Amino acid sequence: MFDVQKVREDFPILQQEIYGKPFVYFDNGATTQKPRVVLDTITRLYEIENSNIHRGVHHLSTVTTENYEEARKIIARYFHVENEKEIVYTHGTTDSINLVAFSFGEKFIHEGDEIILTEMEHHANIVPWQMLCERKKAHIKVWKMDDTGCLKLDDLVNLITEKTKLIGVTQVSNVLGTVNPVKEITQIAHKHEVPILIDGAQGAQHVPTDLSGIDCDFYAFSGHKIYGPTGIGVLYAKTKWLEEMPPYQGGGDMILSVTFDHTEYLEAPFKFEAGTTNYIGAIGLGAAIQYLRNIGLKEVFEYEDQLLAYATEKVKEIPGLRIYGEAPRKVSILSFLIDGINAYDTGLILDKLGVAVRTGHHCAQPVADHFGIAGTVRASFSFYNTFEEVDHFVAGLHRVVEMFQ
Amino acid sequence: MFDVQKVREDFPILQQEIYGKPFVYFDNGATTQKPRVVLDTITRLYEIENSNIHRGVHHLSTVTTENYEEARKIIARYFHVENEKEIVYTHGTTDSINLVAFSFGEKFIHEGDEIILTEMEHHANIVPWQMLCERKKAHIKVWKMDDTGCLKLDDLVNLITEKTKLIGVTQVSNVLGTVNPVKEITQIAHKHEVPILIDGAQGAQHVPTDLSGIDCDFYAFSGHKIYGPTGIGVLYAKTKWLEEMPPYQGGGDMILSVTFDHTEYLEAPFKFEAGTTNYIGAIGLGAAIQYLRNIGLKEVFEYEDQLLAYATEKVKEIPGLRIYGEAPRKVSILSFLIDGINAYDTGLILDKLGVAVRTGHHCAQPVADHFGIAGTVRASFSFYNTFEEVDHFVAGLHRVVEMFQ
Amino acid sequence: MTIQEKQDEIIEEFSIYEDWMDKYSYLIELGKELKPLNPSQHSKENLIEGCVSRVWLDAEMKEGKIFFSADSDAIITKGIIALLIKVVSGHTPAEIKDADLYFIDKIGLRENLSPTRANGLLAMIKRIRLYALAYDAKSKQRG
Amino acid sequence: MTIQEKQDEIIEEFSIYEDWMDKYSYLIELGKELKPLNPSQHSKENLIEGCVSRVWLDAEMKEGKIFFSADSDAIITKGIIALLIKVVSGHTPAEIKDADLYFIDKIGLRENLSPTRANGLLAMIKRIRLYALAYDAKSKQRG
Ligand SMILES: Cc1ncc(COP(=O)(O)O)c(C=O)c1O
Ligand SMILES: Cc1ncc(COP(=O)(O)O)c(C=O)c1O
Repeated sequence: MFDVQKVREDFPILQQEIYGKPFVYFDNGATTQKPRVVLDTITRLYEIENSNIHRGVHHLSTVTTENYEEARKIIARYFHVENEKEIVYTHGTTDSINLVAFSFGEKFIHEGDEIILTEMEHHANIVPWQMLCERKKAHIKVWKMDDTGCLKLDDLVNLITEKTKLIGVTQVSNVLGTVNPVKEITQIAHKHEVPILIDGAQGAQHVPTDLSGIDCDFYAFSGHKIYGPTGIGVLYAKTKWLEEMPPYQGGGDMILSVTFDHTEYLEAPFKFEAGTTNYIGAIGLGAAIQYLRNIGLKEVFEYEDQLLAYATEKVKEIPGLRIYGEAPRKVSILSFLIDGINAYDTGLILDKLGVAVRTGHHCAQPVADHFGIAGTVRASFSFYNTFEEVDHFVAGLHRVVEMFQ
Repeated sequence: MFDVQKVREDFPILQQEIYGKPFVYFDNGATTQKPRVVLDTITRLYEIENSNIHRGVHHLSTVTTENYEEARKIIARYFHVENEKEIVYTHGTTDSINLVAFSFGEKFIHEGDEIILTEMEHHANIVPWQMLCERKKAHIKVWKMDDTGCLKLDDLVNLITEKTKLIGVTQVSNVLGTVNPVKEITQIAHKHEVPILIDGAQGAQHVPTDLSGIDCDFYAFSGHKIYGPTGIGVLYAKTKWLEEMPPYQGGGDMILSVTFDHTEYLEAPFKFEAGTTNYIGAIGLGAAIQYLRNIGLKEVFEYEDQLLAYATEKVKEIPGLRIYGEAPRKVSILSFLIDGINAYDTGLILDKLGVAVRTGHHCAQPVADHFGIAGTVRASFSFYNTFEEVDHFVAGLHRVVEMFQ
Repeated sequence: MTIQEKQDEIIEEFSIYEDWMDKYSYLIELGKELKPLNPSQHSKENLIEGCVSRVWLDAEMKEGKIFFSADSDAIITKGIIALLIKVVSGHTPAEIKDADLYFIDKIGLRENLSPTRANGLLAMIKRIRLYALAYDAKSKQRG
Repeated sequence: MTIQEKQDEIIEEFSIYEDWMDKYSYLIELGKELKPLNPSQHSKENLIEGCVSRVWLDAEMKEGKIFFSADSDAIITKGIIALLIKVVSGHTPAEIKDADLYFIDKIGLRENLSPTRANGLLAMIKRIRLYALAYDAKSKQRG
């Protein structure tokens, strides 16, 4: 059985009051809190083992490098990736996608080519492609969603042409919570011989993700959203792409030899890890993922589903509240607006009641545009949240309604 | 008076034994150790305050954002930069230079243009320019150094042509320790209306750096080399460049509005800080720099000079030892080889004696090529090192000589 | 009343609210009462784009004094705006441009001015000062 | 002796060294004694580029057995190489390709095999296995 009270003890930040009220953290979509084991790992590294990785002849350098590579294996295993060389450390989802947009784009995208993106992408999976398209005179085609926040596979088939060079799809919408059928989408993409990039920023921590089963070409996620440190992220990419793509950044530790005339690069993943990486962050991320496995993925994900179902039921009590995102399969993200009450106002009052939510367009403006709104209030839950916290939040919403009427 | 024993208490990692020998950390050029206040800051942030920055309506988001912006001011002040909006957070020196190579390069470098780099650059200030030059069909011209590891200003004047679009110079050579006269070099560059980028990775932590006095266009450094966390770095750039340069990465938090047709960017520095930045790292870096100021920059730098002078004197006792880098102005970096003994072998034995040094080309292969060697042994000192440690290291070198003869 | 006196009055007013909720209820009242802009004033030029809430600000010069009117799509922001306008409206450019607007901090709303909030308030204060500077320069030119 | 027996012998040999320095002195001896390659063997094909030290490896097939010769520019690496060659040389491709080279770990030199060391040793072991695989395939083809 999943014991939330026990789990909460692992998260020091949750045991506090904000404005004298118990702190309720429902902004997990923006970033997650860190279990003590991650903090302890970081502290231990800095207090005992810190040393720059790779090429060191000395003891600590070897120890740190081994921890760094071990973390890569932990990450690979979590995502069912057999060859850990397909795990490239980056600084986050945004960095991962920019890497692909540049390195894949430089080599494979040409004038007149098309890239298909869904209407529910986060800006991180839009803007890099816009920048690339501008450089290369290529185009973005938008795969629209319906008003429940779902994509139709048939629509994708109709969008793919001979010029389609890449499909970008978010695994989970950060506004609507929709879980997209990435495996089926990948099959369609591959039937048309188009590679696919999946933005896993909101998926990695909430749904079981078997990358070898999905068979996608690229997968990006952020450490800080999966209970790890800031400044670290991952790009998974198939070996064939890593081999063919030119490097993204140049610098130390990614080269075999440098003269001013000619430079030879190391093999992947190192070719894409220029300079001193965030090696402490990487090892911390490994610890976070190990923690998640230890408490049990199935238990965690099921519990989060229950939280969402409960919260969804409860907020429906609020007069005039509309939920955005009604897909049959969702993760624990709940976006809504209360009739006549601005999202920012709602968020401000909830904050004063100790409840942290996010308001606005959540860096996915096309989603807001789809619904003709400026943004939403978003409560996003994690396994360390409780049903009582949901009650507290719903009571807060009642209070909001009172105050503004 | 500078009290090294007191200072050492701030660095937990130094109080340990390696292979039963007191740990002597002379690999500061690769990365520096962190004072307890930095670890405490990171722990406090994660335990009490962690929340994603910018745009949050809730309390912790505001607190974290304010800390993040406050750190920017601390950094600006350290480098005598008046407008903290000229401080862009990146992930390290390598990232900073790649940013400039891309964003400045995209706009201002064209076919046939020339970039001048010194022969003593780190790969981080070579490879990004090679990659750019390949894309743009531009060229790199090399500003050679002499055998003591010094640059001659006259040589630069002779290299500059009408096609010169940028000069890249390291503030301090990471192999030779040379402190370059960056202010004079900048004056020459500007006389010819050429912008200049200074790689401060080895300078920021060892020499007083007044960027408004130097008047350079770009300055890059890494947090982890100046007693801060990994995965954070800084690019200083003059406002005029930040305004004119296109963004480097696309994503959230750097945009004003996004539609699939058109995206508008925020102003600098945010335009260059796409996605969730390493905000914990940034605040940690602020704490590190504040720590350095608190113990006293003048004291620190003078003490490091004394360490270097002492070590230089002492290693000359070793028969057959040759020092690489004999510039009149050096920081506490000491590169050498012992006749007939391979650098790696030297490093291995020192390691077993508890002394951590680095061996190899130190990611600056052209420097090794200049001297016709494969690499050097490099001992690099920081203010928390002691004269006794230098003695221990020199005794180790004697031992090395014995073993290999 | 001077700008300072008006601020002190507001601080006095707010001192009776011990509870956040009361304070915010009052701000909501103020927000609701704020005289609406006429449609032409909801123009692009008057818009201050914040990320989470939007603010419109218009200014008019009458007999050497500036009169502001403003709006926002968020009511609490509107409440704060109402206070701001009350404080600065009807003063000369010279008075406004150098005014120290300390009351927001004193009544515990500082965080609403955090650059991080992107609610347009900070930008609005900047624009109020810009208006004052511009009118001040203009009047000096004439004079 | 089998590959296993040779390894056990080396482990036995090293067990007398308690001190790192003695162990390394012995490796240095072994390194110095390693038969030098002839100049033509110092070829680009035989070079295994490590970042901090370089290794050359050559192999020859004689009467169904592989004989290795090798060199490095770092003596301690050379000493380890001497041990490696002693263990695997003179065995059949089939024996070599599946051999578990546990002795390096057992004598406390594991860290020298860390991928992070970039001293060429790990790549050398890989290449030894590749030679064995290649010769094995060849002999099967013939047979
Ligand atoms: C002179 C110089 N430039 C650039 C770098 C690269 O720094 P980082 O690896 O932190 O990006 C280094 C670090 O080794 C350096 O010494
Ligand atoms: C779906 C999605 N993609 C990408 C991102 C960007 O992640 P990061 O800011 O960590 O780079 C986010 C985070 O907000 C997200 O929710």
